Amino acid sequence: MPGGLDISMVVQQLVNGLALGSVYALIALGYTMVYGIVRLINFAHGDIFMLGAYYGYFAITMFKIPFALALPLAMGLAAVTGMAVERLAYKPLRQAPRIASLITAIGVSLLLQNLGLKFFEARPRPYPRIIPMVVWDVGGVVVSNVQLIMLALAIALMVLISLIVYRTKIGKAMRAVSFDKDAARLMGIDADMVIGVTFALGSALAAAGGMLVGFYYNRISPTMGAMYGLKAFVAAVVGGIGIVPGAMLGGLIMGVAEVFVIAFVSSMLKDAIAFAILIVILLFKPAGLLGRAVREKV
Amino acid sequence: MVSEAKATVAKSIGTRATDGKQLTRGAVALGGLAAGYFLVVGLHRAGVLISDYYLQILIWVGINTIMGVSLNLINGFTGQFSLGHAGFMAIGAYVAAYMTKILGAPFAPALLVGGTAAALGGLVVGIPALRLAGDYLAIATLGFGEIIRVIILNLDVVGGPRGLPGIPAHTTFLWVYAMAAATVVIVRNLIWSRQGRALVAIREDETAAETMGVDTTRYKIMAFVVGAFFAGVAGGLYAHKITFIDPSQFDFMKSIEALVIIVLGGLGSITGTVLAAFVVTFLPEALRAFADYRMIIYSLMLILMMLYRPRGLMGTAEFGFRQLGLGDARSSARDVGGQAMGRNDGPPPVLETRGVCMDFGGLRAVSDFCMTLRQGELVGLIGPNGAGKTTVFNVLTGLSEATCGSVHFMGNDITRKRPSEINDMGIARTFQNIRLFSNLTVLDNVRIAFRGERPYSMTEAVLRAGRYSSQEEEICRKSMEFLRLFGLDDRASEIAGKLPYGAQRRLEMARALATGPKLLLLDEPAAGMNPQETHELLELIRWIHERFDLTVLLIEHDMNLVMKLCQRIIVLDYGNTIADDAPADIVKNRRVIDAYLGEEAV
Amino acid sequence: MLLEVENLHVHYGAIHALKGVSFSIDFGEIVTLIGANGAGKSTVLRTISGLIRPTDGSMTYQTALTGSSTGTSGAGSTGGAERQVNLCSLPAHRLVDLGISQVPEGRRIFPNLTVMDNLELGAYCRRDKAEVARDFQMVFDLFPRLKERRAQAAGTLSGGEQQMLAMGRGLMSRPDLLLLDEPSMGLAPLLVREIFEVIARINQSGTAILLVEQNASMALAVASRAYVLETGSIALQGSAAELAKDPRVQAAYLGSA
Amino acid sequence: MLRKSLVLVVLVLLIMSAVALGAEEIIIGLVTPVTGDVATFGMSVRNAALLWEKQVNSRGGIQGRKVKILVEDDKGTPAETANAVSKLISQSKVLMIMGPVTSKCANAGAPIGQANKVPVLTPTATDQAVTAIGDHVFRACFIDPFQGQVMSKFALETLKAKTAAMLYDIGNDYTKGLAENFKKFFEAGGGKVVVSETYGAGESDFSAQLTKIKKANPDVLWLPDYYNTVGLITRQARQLGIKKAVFLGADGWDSPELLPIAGESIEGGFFSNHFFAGSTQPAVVAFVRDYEAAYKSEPDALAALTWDACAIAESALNASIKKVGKLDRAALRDALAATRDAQGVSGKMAFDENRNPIKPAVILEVKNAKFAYKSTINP
Repeated sequence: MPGGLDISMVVQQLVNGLALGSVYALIALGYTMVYGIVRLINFAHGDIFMLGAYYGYFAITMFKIPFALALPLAMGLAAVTGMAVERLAYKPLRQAPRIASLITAIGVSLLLQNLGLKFFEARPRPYPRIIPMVVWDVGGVVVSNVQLIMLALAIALMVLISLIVYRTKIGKAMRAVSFDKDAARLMGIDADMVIGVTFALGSALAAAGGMLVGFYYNRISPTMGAMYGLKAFVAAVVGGIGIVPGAMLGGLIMGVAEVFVIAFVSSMLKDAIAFAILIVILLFKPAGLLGRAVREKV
Repeated sequence: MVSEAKATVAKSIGTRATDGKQLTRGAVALGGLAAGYFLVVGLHRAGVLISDYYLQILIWVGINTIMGVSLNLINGFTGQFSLGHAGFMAIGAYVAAYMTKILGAPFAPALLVGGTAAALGGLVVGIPALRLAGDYLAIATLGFGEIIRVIILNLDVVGGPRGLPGIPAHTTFLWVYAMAAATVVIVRNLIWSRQGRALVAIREDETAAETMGVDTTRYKIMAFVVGAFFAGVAGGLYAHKITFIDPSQFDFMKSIEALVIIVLGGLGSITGTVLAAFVVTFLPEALRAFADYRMIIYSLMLILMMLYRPRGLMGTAEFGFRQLGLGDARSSARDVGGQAMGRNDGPPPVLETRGVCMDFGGLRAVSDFCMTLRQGELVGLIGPNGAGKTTVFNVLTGLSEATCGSVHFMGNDITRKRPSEINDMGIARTFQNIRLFSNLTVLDNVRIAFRGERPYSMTEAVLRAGRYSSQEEEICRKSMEFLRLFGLDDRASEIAGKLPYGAQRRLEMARALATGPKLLLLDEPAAGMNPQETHELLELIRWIHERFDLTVLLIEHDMNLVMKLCQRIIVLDYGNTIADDAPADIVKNRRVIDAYLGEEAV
Repeated sequence: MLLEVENLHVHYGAIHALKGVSFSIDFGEIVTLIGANGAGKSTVLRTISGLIRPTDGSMTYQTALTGSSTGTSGAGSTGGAERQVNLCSLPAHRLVDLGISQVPEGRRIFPNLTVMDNLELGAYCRRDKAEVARDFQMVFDLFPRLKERRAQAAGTLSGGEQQMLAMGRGLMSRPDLLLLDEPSMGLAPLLVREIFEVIARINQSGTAILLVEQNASMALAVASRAYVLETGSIALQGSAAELAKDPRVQAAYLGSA
Repeated sequence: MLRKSLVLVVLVLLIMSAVALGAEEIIIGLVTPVTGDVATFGMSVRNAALLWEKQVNSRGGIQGRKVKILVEDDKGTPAETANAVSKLISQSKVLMIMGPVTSKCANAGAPIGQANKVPVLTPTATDQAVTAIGDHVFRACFIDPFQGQVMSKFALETLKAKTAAMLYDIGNDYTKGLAENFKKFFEAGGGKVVVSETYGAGESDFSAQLTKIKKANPDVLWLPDYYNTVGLITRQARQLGIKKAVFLGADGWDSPELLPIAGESIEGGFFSNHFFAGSTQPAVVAFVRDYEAAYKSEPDALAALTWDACAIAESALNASIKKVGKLDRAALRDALAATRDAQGVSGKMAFDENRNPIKPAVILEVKNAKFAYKSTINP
C-alpha cells in the first residue's frame, strides 16, 4: 500500500465531492430562493425534495412514463405542492412574526414526512434504472456518467435560475419583492403571485434533485429529506443565503469539504468538522461567502 | 388626556399596593406551589387519576418547562435566535450522569456540575453571537449543537453511539417540580430587573441599547450562560429519569422541540412557555389512540395552532414591565439635574477630533475632520444629504470605527472604545430615524438608560435581595422625574412605539439624558416636526442645555432652528469641513450657500 | 373628478386612524394634505394605493378606457371613454394599471438594484417599450443626476438622490394620479426647493398630484387646493392660497404665530 | 322500547362478564416504532407479532386464553419508549412487554419493566447491555459479539482472508457493536483490519470512504448495517472499482429489499442470519407462507426474530399458566428464564444465564440474485 497522498486519490475524492456537492447545490438553490424572497427558512424544503423523488418513482414504475417525461412531471407536481404549502401554511402568517412561519415550516416538514411514512410505506425503495450506468477509469480515477449528469444538471439549472432571476421581468419582480414587498406592490407587482412562483421554482429544483438522488444512489425513503435538507440548508448559508450562485458554491464546498474530511482526517468527525468550517466561515464572513454584509444605517 | 393620566395613576397605585404586599404575594405563590405538589403526589399515591404513566409525563412536562424557559431567556427575551439548545442539555445530561454513575457522586452536586458545564458551553456558544445575528446566528448555534453531539458520539468513556445505560434513577417528581419552579422564579426575577431590561433592550434595538450604555457583549453572553445552565440542569434531570442516554436523544429535533415550545407559548412569556411545555409533551401521548396516524395529526395540529395563534398561546401576555411603583410626585427635578450633571472642573475642550476620516469600501465619507467642542457649547453640524454628518456621529459614539484620526473626550482617547463604554464616559445621542425600544413602555425606555452608582448585582436581582428593592425604587422614581421634565409622565405606561411622533422624539432625548451625559449629540431632532413643534423643541433644547450643564452637538436641516439655537455652526460637504463659524457668518459664506443653503435662503 | 374619497374609515386593530375622511382631486390638480404627525396623512395615501383596507367609505376613481398610457393626454377631458372604479376592493398591484402611482414615505427604493433597474420596475406593468424608453428620457430630464448614476446601486445614493429616484420610479408608470408622501422629509434646504420645482413641472405636464407634506408652507405654495387633517378627520379645506392666510393654519403649521 | 333496550344492555353486559370470567385475556404490550425514521423495522415487527396473535387465537389461545396484543408506538426514540412502556404497564396492565425494537429504545424502556417486575422480551435489541438491566429482561436475537465472531471465523477459515476493511454507521449502536466485535475476533484469529471507516445515519454517499478502502485493497469488506444502506454501499463499491473484496454482513442484510437496491453488486456476499427462508423445515415453511399470504411480502430478519420471540413467549406462557393456573408476571418470568426448547424459525431456542438465547446461526450467500444456504454454525 503506497503511503502518503497520491494524486489520483485526491482527484478521485474531488470527483466524489463534486458529485455529492451538486446534490446539495440543487436543494440549496431552492432554499436560497425561498429565503431570499420571504426570509423564511423553509424547513419543509427537504421534504418537497423527498416528494419529488417519489413523484418520479411512481410516474416511472406505476404509470410507466419515460424518464424524460417523468422528470418535468415530477418537477411540475412538486411545484404545485410547494405553492400549495406556501398558500396554506405560510401566506396566512405573512404579517405575523417570522418565527411563527418557521414553526409552521417545521410542522409542514413533519407532516409531509409522516404522510410519506404512512402512504409511501416506511421501507426504502429501490429506484428504477433509467440509463445504464457507465463507469470510466481515467488513470485510476473513476468517474461515472451519472456523476457527470448530476453535475451538469446542477450547473445547468443554476444558470437557468440565474437567468430567470437576473435577466427576466419576473426575476426583477422577485428581487423587488424580496427587498420591499409593499414598495413592489406600488410598482404594480402582484407580490403574492411572485412569491408563489418562487416557491414553485424552488420546489421544482428540489424535485429534480430528489430524482437524481434516487437515480444515482438507487434508494429513496420517506425520511431522506431531513438529512439532505439540513446539509443543503447549511450549504445555502455558507454561500450566502438569498444569493443564487452562492447556493451552488456553498453546495459544492460542503460536498467537497465533507469528502475531504473523510478522506484525509476522519470519517468520525466529518459532521463536526463540516459544522466547524461553517462557523468559521460565518465568523469571518457573517453573511456567507458571496453575501454582502448589509451595514445597518444608523 | 386627563383620563389617561388618571388611569396611569390608578395603575401606579395598584402596582405600589402589590409592591407593598410583596411578602404576602411570595407566601401565596409558595403556598400554591406546595399545594400543587401535594395534590399531584397525593393523587398519585391514592392511585386516582395520576398513574405512574401520567406522573412520568408530568416529569417530562417539568423538564420541558425548564428547557423552554431557559431558551426563552436567550431567544424570547434577548432576541438571540439559538437552535443549539439540545447541545447544552446534552452536556448537562452527560456530565451529571458521568458523575453519578461512574464517579458515584450524589445527585444534587451532579446536577449542579452538569449545569455549570453546560454554562461553560453557553459561554463558548455565546461568542459567535457577538458577531452574528438572526438566522446566521441560528445556523451557527445549530452547528455547535451538532458538534457537541458528534464529540459525544466519539467519546468512548460515555459509550459513544451505544450510549450510557444504567444511570441511577434519581429524578423524582419533587426534584423536577422544584427545579422547574426555581427556573421560572429565577428567570422571572432576572427579567424584571436592571439586567433583564438590558436583555430586552438588546432584543428591541441592539444599536440603541449599546449607545444607551448597555454592554451588549456582556449581556448576550450572560443570557447564553444562564440559559445554558438551566438547559444543563434539565439534561441532568432527564438523564436520571430515563436512565439511558445516547447522543441521538439530543439531536437537532430536540432543539426544535424547545423552539416549538417557546414559540407556541409566546416568545417572551414565561407562563406561556409552561403552558406550551404541557401541550407539546402531552399531545403526542394523547394521540396514541391514532397509532400510525399519530404524528400526522400531531404535525397538523402544530400547524393549525400556529396559524390561529401566530404569536403563541399567550403572546407576551404576562409582561408589561410596569410592575414597580412610579415614584414620588413631589420630589424636585433638581436632584435629577444634580445627579446627571457632569463635573465642571475639566479644561474647556470637552471633545476633540483630530484628522478623523472614514471610508466605506473605497468611498471616503468623511475626511480630515477636526473639531473642538468646549464645555457648554451648543454647536450645529449641517450640510447636504450624504455629506457625512451622521457618520461623524457614529464615529463619536463608537458605532463606526474611524479609518484614521483620533477622538478625545475629556482628555481620554475614545477612538477605539465600544459604544457602551463611550456612553459610560458621558456621551449620549439620539438617532435620525428614532430608535426607541418601541415595544416597551415609555417608563422602561428611560429605566434601561438609567444607571445608578454601584448597581445591584445579578445575584441580588435573582434573590430580590440587598440593594435590589431600594435601587429599583430609586431608578423608577428618577425615571419618572425625567419623564415629567419632558412632559411624558402621564404616558409612562404606554407602549413607546405608539406615542405620537413628537412625543417619541422627546422620549428619545429623555432616554439619552437618563444616562447622565456630559455631551449630547442630537441627530435631526426636528425632522418631521411642524413649525410649532419645532419651536417647542428649540425651547426644550435650550432648557436642557442650561439645566444639565450640557455640551450639545446637533445635526439639523431646519435652518431656522439651527440659526436660533447654535452658537457655532460647522458645515460639511462631501466629507470635508467647508466652514466653521458663527451663524451670522455662515449664512454669508459663499461655499455654504452654493453647497447647501441656496441663494434664496440668504 | 379624478378621485373622489368619501367617508373613509380605517382601523389599526383598536385604533381608529381615519374617522370619515372625504376629499377629492380633479384632473390635473395638485391637492395637498397637511397636518401634524400622526394625523393620518400617510394612512390616507396607503389606503388609496391599496396597502391598507378601509373599514368603511368609498373611493371612486375615473379612468380612461384606453389605458394608462394615454393618461396624461386625457387629463381634463371628461369624454365618454371613461369608467368609474371603486378602489376599495382592489389589491395594491392593480392600481398601477389604472394610472395611480405612489411615491412612498421614506423613499422605499430597492437599494441593491441599480438606478436603471429601479426605474424599470416603475414601468413594470407597461408593455409599450418605445414609450417606456421615451419616459426614461423624461425622468432623466427631470433629474439629470440620476442619469449620471444610472448604473450605481440605488442604496449608495444620497438621501436627496434617493428621493429623486423614488419620484422618477413613480413616474415611470405614466400615472394620471401621483401620490407623493413627504417628499421633502430629511432633505437639505437646497434640495427641498429642487424637489418642489420638479413637482410643479410634473404637474404642468398634466399629471394630477396628491401631496402629503410636513413642510406646509412649501406645499401650500405649490398646490391649488388643500386639506388639513387633524387626528383622523378633515379639519379645514379650501384653496391653497386661502388656507395659507388662515390664522389657524398659520399658527399650527406655518410657524408664524 | 325502554325495557327492550334495558334488556339488551343487561344481556350484553352479561355476555361480556361471562367472557371475562371464563378466561382472562393474555394482554401483551408490543412496543415498536410505527412512526419515525425506523418505522420500516417497526412495521416488520408489528406484522409478525399480529400474525402470531391471529394464529394463536385461531388455535384456541394459550391454555384456553385469548391473546391480545396492544401496540404502542415508540417512534424509535428512548423518551417515547419510556412513555409507551409506562403506559402499557400502568394503564393497560399488560402481563408482559414485547419489544422495544432498537437497542437504544430497549435500554430506555426495559428498566421500567424491570422496576415494575414486568417481563420484557425484546426480539431485536442486540446490545449486550440490554439484558444486563435485570432479571426481567430477555431477548430473542443474537448479541453483537456472536455474529461478529461467527463472521470473522467464516472470513478467516472459509474465505482464508488475511485483511479486512469495515464501513459502518457511527451513530448506530447495532452496527458499531458488530464492527467492534468483528475486529476483535478477526484480529485475534490472526487477520488484520486495515481500514475502518464510518458514516452517519441517513447518508447515501460513501464514495469518499470507499475510495480509501479501495486503496487498501482488503480481502473482505465488513458491512454490518441494514439492507437499505448495505445495498447502496456495495453498489458504489463496485462502481468505484473495488473488485477483490468479498462483502460480509450480518442479519441486518436479511430483507427482500436488499437485492433490488444492491443489484448485482452484492453477488457473492455472505451474511449471518437466524434462519434460511428457503429451508425445508416445516416451521420455516409455514412462517414464510403465512407471512407472505398476510402481507404480500417476504419476511425479513426482524419479522423472523419477532416470530422467534413470539414462540418463546408462547412456550413460557404455556408453562407458567400450567404451573400456577393463572396469569402471573413472576411465574411468567421464571418460565421464560427456564425456556428450553422453544421452536422458532431459528430452530430450538433456550436462554443462557444472562437471558440471551442460545441458538444456531446460518450463513447465507447471495447467489444468482437469491439467498442461498451456506452453512450452520452452532454456538
